[in-house]
Amino acid sequence: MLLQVKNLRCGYGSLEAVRGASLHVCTGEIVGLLGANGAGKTSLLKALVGLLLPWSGEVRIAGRETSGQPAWRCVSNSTVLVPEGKMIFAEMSVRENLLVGGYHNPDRRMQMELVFERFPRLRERQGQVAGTLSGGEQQMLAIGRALMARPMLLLLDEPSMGLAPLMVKEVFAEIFRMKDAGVTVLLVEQNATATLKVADRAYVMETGEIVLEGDAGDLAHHPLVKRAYLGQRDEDDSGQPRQK
Amino acid sequence: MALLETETLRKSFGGLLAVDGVSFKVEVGQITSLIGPNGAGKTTLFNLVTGLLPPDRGTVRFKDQSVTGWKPHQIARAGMSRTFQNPSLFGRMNVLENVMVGRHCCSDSGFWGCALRLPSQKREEQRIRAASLEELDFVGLAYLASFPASALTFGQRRMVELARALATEPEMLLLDEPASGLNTSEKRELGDLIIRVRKRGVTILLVEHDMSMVMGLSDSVVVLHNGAKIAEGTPVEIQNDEKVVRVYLGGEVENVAAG
Amino acid sequence: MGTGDLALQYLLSGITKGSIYAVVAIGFNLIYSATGVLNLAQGEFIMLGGMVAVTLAHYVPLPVAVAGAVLVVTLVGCLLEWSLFRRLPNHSVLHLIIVTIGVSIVIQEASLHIWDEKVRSLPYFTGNEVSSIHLLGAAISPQVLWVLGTITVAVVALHGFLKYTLTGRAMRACSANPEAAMLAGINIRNMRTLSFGLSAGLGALAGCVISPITMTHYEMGAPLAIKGFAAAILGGLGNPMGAVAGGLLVGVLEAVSVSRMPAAYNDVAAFVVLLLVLFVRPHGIFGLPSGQAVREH
Amino acid sequence: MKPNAISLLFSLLGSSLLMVVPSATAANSGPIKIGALFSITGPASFLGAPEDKTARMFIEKLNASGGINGRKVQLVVKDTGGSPEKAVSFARQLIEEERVCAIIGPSTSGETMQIKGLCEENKTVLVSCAAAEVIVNPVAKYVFKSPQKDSQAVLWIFKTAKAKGITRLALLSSNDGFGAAGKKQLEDLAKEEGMEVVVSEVYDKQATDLTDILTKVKSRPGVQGVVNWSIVPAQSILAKNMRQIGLNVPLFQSHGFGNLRYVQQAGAAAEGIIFPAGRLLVVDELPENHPQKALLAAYKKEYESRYKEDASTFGGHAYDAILIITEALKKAASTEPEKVREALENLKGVVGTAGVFSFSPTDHTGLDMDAFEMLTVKDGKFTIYKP
Amino acid sequence: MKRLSTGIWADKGGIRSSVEDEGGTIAGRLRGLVPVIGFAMAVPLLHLVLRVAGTEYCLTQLTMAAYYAIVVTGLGLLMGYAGQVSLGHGAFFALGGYTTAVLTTHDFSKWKAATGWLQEAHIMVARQDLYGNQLVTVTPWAAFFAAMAVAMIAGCLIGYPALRLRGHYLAMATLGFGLIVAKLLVGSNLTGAADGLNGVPEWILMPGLVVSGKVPVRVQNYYLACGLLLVVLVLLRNTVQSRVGRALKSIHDGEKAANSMGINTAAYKLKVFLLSAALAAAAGVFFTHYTAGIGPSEAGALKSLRYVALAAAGGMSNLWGVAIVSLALNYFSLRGWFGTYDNAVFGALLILIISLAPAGPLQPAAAWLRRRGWWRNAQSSHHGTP
Repeated sequence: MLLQVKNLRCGYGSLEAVRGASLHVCTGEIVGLLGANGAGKTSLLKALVGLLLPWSGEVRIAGRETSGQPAWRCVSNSTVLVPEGKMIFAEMSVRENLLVGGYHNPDRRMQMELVFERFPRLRERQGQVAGTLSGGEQQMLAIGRALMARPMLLLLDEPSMGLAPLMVKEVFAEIFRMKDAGVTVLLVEQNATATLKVADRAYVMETGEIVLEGDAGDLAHHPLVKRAYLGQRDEDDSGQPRQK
Repeated sequence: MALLETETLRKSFGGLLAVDGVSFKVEVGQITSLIGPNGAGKTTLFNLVTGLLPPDRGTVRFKDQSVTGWKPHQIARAGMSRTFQNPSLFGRMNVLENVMVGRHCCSDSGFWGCALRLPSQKREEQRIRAASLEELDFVGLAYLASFPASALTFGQRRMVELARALATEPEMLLLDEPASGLNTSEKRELGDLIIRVRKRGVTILLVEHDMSMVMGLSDSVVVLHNGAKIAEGTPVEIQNDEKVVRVYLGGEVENVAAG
Repeated sequence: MGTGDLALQYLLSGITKGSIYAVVAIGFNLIYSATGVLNLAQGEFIMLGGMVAVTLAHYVPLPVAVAGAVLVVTLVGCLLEWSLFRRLPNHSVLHLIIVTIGVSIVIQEASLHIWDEKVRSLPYFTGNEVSSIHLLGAAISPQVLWVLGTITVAVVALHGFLKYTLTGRAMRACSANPEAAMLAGINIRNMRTLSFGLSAGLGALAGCVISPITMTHYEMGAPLAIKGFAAAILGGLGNPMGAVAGGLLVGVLEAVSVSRMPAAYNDVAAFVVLLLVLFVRPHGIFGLPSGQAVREH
Repeated sequence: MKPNAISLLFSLLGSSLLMVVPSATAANSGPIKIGALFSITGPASFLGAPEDKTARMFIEKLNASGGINGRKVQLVVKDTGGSPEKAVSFARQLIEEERVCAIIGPSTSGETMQIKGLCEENKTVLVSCAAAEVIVNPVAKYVFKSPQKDSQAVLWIFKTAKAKGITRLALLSSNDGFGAAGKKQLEDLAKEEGMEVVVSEVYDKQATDLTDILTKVKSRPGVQGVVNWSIVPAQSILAKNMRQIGLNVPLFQSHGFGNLRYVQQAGAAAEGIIFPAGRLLVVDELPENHPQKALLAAYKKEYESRYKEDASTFGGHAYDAILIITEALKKAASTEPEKVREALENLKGVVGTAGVFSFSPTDHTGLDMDAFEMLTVKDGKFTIYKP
Repeated sequence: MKRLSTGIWADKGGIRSSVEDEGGTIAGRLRGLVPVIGFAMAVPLLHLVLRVAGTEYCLTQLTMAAYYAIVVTGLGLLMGYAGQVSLGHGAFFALGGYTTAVLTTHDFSKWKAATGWLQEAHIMVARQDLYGNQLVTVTPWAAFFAAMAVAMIAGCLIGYPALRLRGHYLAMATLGFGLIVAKLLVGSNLTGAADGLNGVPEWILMPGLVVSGKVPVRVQNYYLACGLLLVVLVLLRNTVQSRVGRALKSIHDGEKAANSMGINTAAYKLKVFLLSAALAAAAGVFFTHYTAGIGPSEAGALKSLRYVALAAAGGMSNLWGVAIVSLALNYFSLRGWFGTYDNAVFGALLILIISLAPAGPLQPAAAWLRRRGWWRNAQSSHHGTP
């Protein structure tokens, strides 16, 4: 088991964003983490890499307890997070972005070749200032930058957000191909349909808790998934009808 | 009658078009929801309406007068009050004082009156205190009045912020994701509270991600996507709108069975 | 002396002063970008550089003394970050400004008691006090060329470091987006320490080369810091090229204002222009209106 | 509000009890107290620091030799940091609490002027170490000063300039008290002495480069000489900048140039600078029978061996100030303010570092034109100027 | 009203509302008066102690420190409540002091045409200076109003545009303003250039009450200065505990939210800036009459920074703390306690207090006392988590 999270609680100030979540990711898997906005998915990822200090619970990566370590240690644990909103270094060139991504990788030039092979578009634009790339290219750059560190575990936070449909497809195809490269992926997404297509298993989060877990194929038809997004109401919900 | 009306509002940041020609109406006494995926431009639209951002183009009409380009405090005085996505309580005041800030636009003592504690100011202060306590009681937190705002739980902060917004005696209340960060029971309480606010005759505009809440409360729903309005209608209409479902779940719709 | 020569002479005088302000401003920017701290003690690094070099020059040859001074002050800068600013992560802008003011005062007073109130200076690197080079009718001291040369080299070297080395790139990454930099495995705390060290070392180098011209004494830091602050603000905080432009602008402005009005008010002219610029463009001439430049708290 | 303030109030009260140190010693027994206000730190520290050192040295030596009329002398030194309000506060303390019989200092004319009225009111003798003429003109009964008069220095400079055939001058001064006072005298006396002021500029006392101002001077036609009036380090910068931009006219400095350090800083650029000064700087060149020689040599030697730094005329001002007071005290044989003042006013022929002091009710400086010698710099050393 | 037992309204067990106590009941009102009464009692008590100890002369420095404390308290209001930094407050003190000094020492007798009726209107007065020269000068009262006007005009000139700036930029603008004022004062002969002005006459506020540093009136001046400080403190306390104070605090904590609550944040920022500038200028006027002179160092950056340091040391938003800390530290400084380490002490203090106790040294001290149970007040119930 590559990643194991037990009873993780974390949040900001008095806001408890993750309320005792447990999950695991096995080596070689692609695992989806679904849920509506504000469900606590991003906070969970942040806690995994140390951007957010967990309040309690434990995080084990490859069997080693990592919670409480500063965020820059995650790379040495072979874990890299591709944060939400890309967060590329906008004023630096594509090449520089990648090189910084391989900060701890002594073979960074070789690794860059591999990334370029994977994303030929980045090679074409390697001298360009990253901020001028299109949204999809920026997302590729962000993933490429993460791969520069040769992670075992890749954490992706909403890679499809704000992308054109064609681009979304491409990004997901890329995620699917990660498997071949031997990278384990934990994918946080709002796009449930696409996620469940590429993932092996998935978890559904609601208000900081994991409410559902299962194989991707089963979940694709589970009513809870749609409820989590579109708020289809259960019969027993206490609210009265509001229509006039 | 439309209390709030926007016409082809447009706002861009640098090259990014955040709100692209949005026109919508909020009817008096109704709960209108504004939904859409992340980055759809809901909060920007909110900020345009409440004056925190000036629109590039388009107009905002409130109570049949144009409030385009007004400053937030002028708009607040006109009767439009709002809450924020992250409850922005004033951390160094206690809960009651926070709500009393909301009474600012309903009072008028100045520096001199306050410094000298003139009788009129004292009476006004009493009124402010009483009214604020009433609002706190309305949201059910009167017992927390003397607590420092920074010591509250997240859910309590939301409620206090709501009380503060209500203290301005608004005709219209804009709530920016009031349910985010709340747990299930807190959400239910919030929903009840919103109903009670509406009963007081306050028109409500709601931005929310929690769909059960939106669908349960709203009289009408406006859906934004990439800064543009893509649908408008009753909750039932919206839930069955293909475009909306596609925007929300992504990919091919038929793969996800209806609940 | 013709009008053209005069103008050139004023310009050179302005550039001499301006290049010093520019170095201070670059120091401000280095630290500001990496840590968000506006280090008003920047001028003290210049003073310390000069003081240490003068002291060392009694025992070792001049180049060694300069190198030693740069090294010592770099360490002081690192120590400052490590012992103080690292421990204040959640303080507001206002608090941090006040702390740096405190640091500035303490360093100044400590220097008074370590050394004394007397003026000292390094010898001219080449030539002496009276030698001058004629340039299109204007005359300047060779030391001015040393200053301009050293500062140019330092700025170019700094630019190269930031642009072409991994550590430099990592530093830029930290200022562009600290969170993403952390996720790339960069220890941003060390980068912050490094930025203080670099900034201090740069200041110390400047303090050494200007020492023969301006001389070194314990109170010289604060006025330089204020001018450098003005230059950094004019150029837009966090914009290194803006700092150079801002510094030169303040220097030239002072020199030119002397030709038109009583010299007693030359600072006034510089600051009035600064205020006007700020009021019209609240983010400096080259600053960007959005982003970190105006972050509050 | 935070009512915890009260707790602090009480602790303040407590500490105020602790800080009460009985200091009201009777005026006629125990050591004689002399107060001193020096700007040991702050912008004028290059005046105050040597003054402080000199004064302490003087008093130590005086007490070692038995004090005044058998009574030891106690020097109460306060560091004003160059702030007028502190000078006022400290002057009051010296007068009311320490009950000093006289005050020496402050170092700057600004501070002196702030406490001039105070000393006058409280009938305490003040011997200032600042040079500005306003301190003693108009004369206040209790206020004296030890440095030479600005006007005399100006006259010396103009006299020397005239002898060199120079009549068109550029005047530069720093924006501190010394510079301002000198500028006033220069401009006032220029007319009387038939000098033409081509340009007059004031520069910042913390200036690091004066090329621009000198360029302005250079651009004015017919400038035959430059007179600079300041005590700050910038006067060395000025000398260098002048030579660098090729402004090759004689440079006259004020008596504020009297510090070998400035010459060292200006290096080769200092060569040929002409300035009036007391004879401390050229003690070796004085003829053996010169009245000041023995005293100057002794002071210089003692100061330099004790503090390992060159003696300057600034320290000399403090030396003279104490000397004058001790002489007056000896003569008055009392610490009664009125008697001390009277004795001081009638002191004649007291040899000090600046010159031979002879006071009168209308002259509270006590030095005549003869207190100055025109000096110049040759091979990095001060030497008497010979036309 | 029905309350739900879970979620937001959960676990309210046993906490009684203490809100009514604060403004309404007599006990609450008394509690608010404790610092006022404490201060009002400490002033004569201190006098008594000093008198018994035979060190009444300490009142001189206490008086001076009290005037400085007024400046710092005003700055505390600006920084602690409205969250606006000013690194140029010394300039307002100096503008007040210098205006009054120029008007009351400058001889206007040359203006024959105007001085006549101005003297009739008691705006000008003929008097003698130290050397017995006859002068016609402006009366201190008229000069006071002129000084306030000058400070207000300067405050508007800098405040109106500057308060649109934030953070570092505002700091720079105010610092620049201070430097400009300082340079103008040093550069002008009217203001005595580097020497400053002296021989400022005493200011007869009313028969029997005079602002002057002379020994016979030392005691009344002590009470006057402390009284003024107390009045300022009470007025400011009233202000911050009112609608206006809440508006200011809300600007500090969240300008956007404040603005959305109907608070005209720009207007409030300008008003509080002017208020604190006015306090500084008024203190400058009194101080100048008290010390009979003023020098350019009063406008210097170091002085302004010292005010900021003192405000920070007192805890900024704790007006009583600010007043007391600045009173104490300035007193020690003016007594020369720190010798040649005066500036170093203030620098070190700044670093220590901001890094260890940003809310002011009184805060941890009070917390400690509270823990030991030695200090109980309405506030103590505020601390703790619901």
